[in-house]
Amino acid sequence: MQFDFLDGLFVLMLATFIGLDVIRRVSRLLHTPLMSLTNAISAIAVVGAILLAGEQESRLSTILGAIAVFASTTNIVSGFLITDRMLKMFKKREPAK
Amino acid sequence: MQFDFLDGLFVLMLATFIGLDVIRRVSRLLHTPLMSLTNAISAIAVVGAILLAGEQESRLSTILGAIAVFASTTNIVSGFLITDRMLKMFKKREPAK
Amino acid sequence: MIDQLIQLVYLVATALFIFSLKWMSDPVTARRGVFAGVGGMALAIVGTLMHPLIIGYSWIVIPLVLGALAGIPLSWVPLTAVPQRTALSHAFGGLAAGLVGTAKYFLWAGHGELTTFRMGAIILEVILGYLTCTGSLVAAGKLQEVIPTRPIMYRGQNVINFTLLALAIGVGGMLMIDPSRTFLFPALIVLALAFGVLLVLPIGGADMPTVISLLNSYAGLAAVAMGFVMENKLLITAGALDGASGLILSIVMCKAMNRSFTNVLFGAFGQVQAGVAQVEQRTAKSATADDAAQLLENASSVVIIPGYGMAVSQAQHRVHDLYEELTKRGVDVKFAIHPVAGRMPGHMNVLLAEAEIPYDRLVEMDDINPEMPRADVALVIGANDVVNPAARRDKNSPIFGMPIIDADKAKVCLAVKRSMNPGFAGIENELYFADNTLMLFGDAKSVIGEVVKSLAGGGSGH
Amino acid sequence: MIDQLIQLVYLVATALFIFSLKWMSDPVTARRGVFAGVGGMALAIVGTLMHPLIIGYSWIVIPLVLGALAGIPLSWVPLTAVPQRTALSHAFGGLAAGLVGTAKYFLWAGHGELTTFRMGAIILEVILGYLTCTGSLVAAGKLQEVIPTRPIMYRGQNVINFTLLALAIGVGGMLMIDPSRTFLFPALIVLALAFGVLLVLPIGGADMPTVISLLNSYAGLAAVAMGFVMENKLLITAGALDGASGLILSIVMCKAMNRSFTNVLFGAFGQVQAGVAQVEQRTAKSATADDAAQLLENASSVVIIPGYGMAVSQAQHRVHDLYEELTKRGVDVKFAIHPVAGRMPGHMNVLLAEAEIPYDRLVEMDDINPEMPRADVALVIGANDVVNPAARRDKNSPIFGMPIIDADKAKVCLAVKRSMNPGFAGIENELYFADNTLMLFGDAKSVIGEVVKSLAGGGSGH
Ligand SMILES: NC(=O)c1ccc[n+]([C@@H]2O[C@H](COP(=O)([O-])OP(=O)(O)OC[C@H]3O[C@@H](n4cnc5c(N)ncnc54)[C@H](OP(=O)(O)O)[C@@H]3O)[C@@H](O)[C@H]2O)c1
Ligand SMILES: NC(=O)c1ccc[n+]([C@@H]2O[C@H](COP(=O)([O-])OP(=O)(O)OC[C@H]3O[C@@H](n4cnc5c(N)ncnc54)[C@H](OP(=O)(O)O)[C@@H]3O)[C@@H](O)[C@H]2O)c1
Repeated sequence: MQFDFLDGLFVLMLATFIGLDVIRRVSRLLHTPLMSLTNAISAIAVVGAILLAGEQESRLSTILGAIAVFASTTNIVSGFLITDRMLKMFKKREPAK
Repeated sequence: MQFDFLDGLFVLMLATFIGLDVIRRVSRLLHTPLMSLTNAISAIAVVGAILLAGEQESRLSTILGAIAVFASTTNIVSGFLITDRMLKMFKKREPAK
Repeated sequence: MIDQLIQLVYLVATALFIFSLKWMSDPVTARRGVFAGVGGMALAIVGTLMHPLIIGYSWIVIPLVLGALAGIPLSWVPLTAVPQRTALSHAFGGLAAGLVGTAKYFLWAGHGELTTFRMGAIILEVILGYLTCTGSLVAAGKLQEVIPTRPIMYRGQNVINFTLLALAIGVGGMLMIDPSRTFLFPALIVLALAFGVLLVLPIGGADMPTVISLLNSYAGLAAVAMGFVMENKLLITAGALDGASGLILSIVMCKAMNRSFTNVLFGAFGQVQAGVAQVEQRTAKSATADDAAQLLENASSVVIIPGYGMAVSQAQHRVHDLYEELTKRGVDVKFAIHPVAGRMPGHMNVLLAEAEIPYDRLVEMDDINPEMPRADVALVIGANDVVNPAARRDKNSPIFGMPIIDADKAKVCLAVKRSMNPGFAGIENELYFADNTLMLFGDAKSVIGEVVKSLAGGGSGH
Repeated sequence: MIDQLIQLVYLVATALFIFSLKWMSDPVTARRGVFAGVGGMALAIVGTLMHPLIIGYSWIVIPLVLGALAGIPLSWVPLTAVPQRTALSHAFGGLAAGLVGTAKYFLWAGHGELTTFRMGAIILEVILGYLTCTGSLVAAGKLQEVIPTRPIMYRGQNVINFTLLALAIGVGGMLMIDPSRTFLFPALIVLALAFGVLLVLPIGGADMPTVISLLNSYAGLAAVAMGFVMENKLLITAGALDGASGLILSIVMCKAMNRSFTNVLFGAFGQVQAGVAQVEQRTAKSATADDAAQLLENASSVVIIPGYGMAVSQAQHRVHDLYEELTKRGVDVKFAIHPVAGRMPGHMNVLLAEAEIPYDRLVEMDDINPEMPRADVALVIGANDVVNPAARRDKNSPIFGMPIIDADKAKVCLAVKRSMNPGFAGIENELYFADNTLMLFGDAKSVIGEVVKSLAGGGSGH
């Protein structure tokens, strides 16, 4: 794998620019769903957890990995579901009225 | 050097997100200076030109590099200067009036 | 080849996450945002499963399925419990990051593969991960009122906290110098866990939303650190998006409360002014539901200002009935939403949306305030601090400078609450004693219910 | 170590470029944006000069100095010549990209170091670079009127263009398969150069702003391709910013003209309707400068709508005098800025800023239109298409659907132009025949000058 610190830093900088810009423009109306959506996205840690649990390099790493997979999946599933549940409630006035 | 196509693509994607977002929010008032500013920034090609002219790997590459350095520097200098000249003109009403 | 494919999948996943958040800028596209987020996460998982070094899937698939099963009921919580669910979820996220960092450390230490760079990234990941984990647990406990919600303070707590932090940094530094001292690593974990608890414990329950948001940001940063550990750009990007989100939401909250981060973290707000309320003895005018119904139906424009009390009493459906009754009579009804009304950002919006009130009737503070003087009736439902004129007038008030909704400027102000007790900030509210204010005492749900009944019961309700 | 330092410098340079464009979002911070851009560029150059493979500086420093010297006078051009200067500058940028690609190709081909990936990136860079170079030269020539500005069309031109493009792609493909066929490379260059010329030649001079903007975008993409060739993230990022800018400006222009990209590139607009103007013979009412002065000074609100004619006659300073005279008399004067008034985006803003008109008096189309019915006088100065009500009414007009400024809705409309000739789109303008429109025939600069004189000459100018 080709990776060095500055590569990572470069990506981090660009992603931070995007993150700050994008979030700043999220509608205030949706700040609660935003919290649960980013909560679900932060469970991206599942990527590292899956690798640990799958590579099975040592018993410790496998078990810790499996626990981490469990914890993150819980986050992902509940986070996305609850966000969608909240968003479904937001409705515009029906034009008929 | 560690670099592969997908690394580049990743950076390109993030930069495009940033570019489209940032430019879309440039004040309409300033579209002409924006044109000359990005014109100056596009002269970033100077980086490649300097390397060619400095590494002097072959006569052809050195000469082409030197021409490219000349062309981009012209761009940089005139682009930034004219942008600044235009921007200096933009003034708010003096509160005294 | 397979490596390139994985990178490509990660790239698409990253783009989907960005679109996911972009689409949250508008309620019309917001659900599409959730689908993009789900798609991004699915791709991230599938891409990872393709990794050639994975030798067995049982340790992956079983916890994956169990986690999904555990996640489903967690998404059924009532909307009032969303803050504690989010906190709990952050605890899981922090734990996952911490565990991955721990496992990586012992693996690499075993093979002698720990460069200073890797060690540094792991230390950051582990500290942030475990701190988020315990901090979020305490926050969830306070919100669920399992742990006392009042600020738990004791002498020298800041000294202890900073000592802990300094110790953690010291241990981390020693590990950076010689990563093979594996006995130090558990110490680091314990310090991080303890720091998380002690950081959140002294903060009052009502400040938890800001704390949760900050912890969200930490969880994001832990993912970024994990990205550096695992050399993975997807983790870095998603983590950064998350970190930005937590940071910005905390800033929004602090600004709307006119407070600073330090004040939230170390200020123990919500306790200091406990005794102030009883200083002066004045009387407020009170009215009946019938009076209120009459006022409302004769108004041509009504602004409803909901607050935490509406959330507590779950009055939003009654409020919806009221909205319908008034709209039917041709009254122009708007909702004025203060950015920190309730107990989490956007709290009122979600509740009113749940009650099927069209979101184009919800108006933000800055947009409604210029209109307030033209409103016939301002109906305050369980809100207190967010309509306290002391924020505008009284330099000595702890909320001075906080932007508020100008309910006092409407021609008549009706205020629904159970008593003259203060709200979250613990200070008295001038508004209730103003000449043009009428109090409607009682639980918000039943008071609004009576008003609706009075309206529906024909004419002026007699 | 030095490599890491260079990467760090590049990282900071990238951040500065992003801030540079961010700060352009507001005139207050815009100049800071230029400094950030200069700083970013300086760091990029310094970082590159530190590169360990550089063995001599004379071939760098001499062209650097010469280029800077050549750049200074190029920045003195009058504001009306900004479009052609920008085009010329793009030609230089494209040339630089093309040359770097060419040199890299021959170097790598000599050492047998051409992977398919590198070859692909070089082909993209070279095609985009040389195409931008000649295309921009033609555009500059048309704008400077060295080359005929009318669309130069001939039978089968699209066939020829596409054949050229297909050939270039074919040659590129052959090079990808076997990069050692060096004899094909010059062919690729020639094809790209020719394609650039033939692409722009058939487009009318007045469409050049859109073309320039597109070429700006191509120059950015060439830099991105160079970034892939040189394995440099700074080039990729800066190129992407540039590409985005060109793209968005072109879209803004196309939208404001209600046209599509294909229509601009292949439509040869501005020629087709050449004969339409003379169809009907009607008379317009004309007025003198004194009449205009009287109308203006008795108005309480005046909206000035400048267009290309103001730019041509350099009337902005007279307009400033008029603004001063009227403001002095308590008249509320605003400027209505159409997004494509003039010949480049933001053209009017720069001219009015040059004449020291405060930019908070410049109002965008969408913001001024609701106010137009309340304006006493709309003063159209050398604008035509952007105030043509046919865009709203006449389904058959080529500009139907283009958003316009509603000059016809003001109580009185004064229009300054030299004749009844049509503007850029070549179509007649109903506005001039409307009952409430008065024409002020003559060169904008002298007409406005007379109006100002009449105003200054005391009272109603008699
Ligand atoms: N939204 C956020 O993100 C966030 C985050 C952190 C802090 N905060 C803080 O939370 C506060 C929010 O202000 P707010 O005006 O919404 O709430 P508040 O100031 O806490 O006032 C709520 C009021 O509702 C009344 N109430 C409680 N239960 C009720 C019931 N069942 N029926 C009727 N009324 C009831 C209470 O009075 P009675 O007891 O007399 O009924 C109380 O005065 C602000 O100070 C803000 O700074 C918000
Ligand atoms: N801004 C951009 O980025 C851009 C880009 C591409 C295309 N365009 C196009 O350019 C057009 C711009 O519209 P516009 O209303 O500004 O201009 P216009 O429609 O081209 O009209 C300009 C008018 O100014 C008059 N004029 C010329 N010289 C004059 C002088 N010396 N004194 C007084 N009047 C003079 C002309 O009439 P007389 O000959 O009778 O004097 C002409 O009718 C639009 O059609 C737009 O689509 C703009």
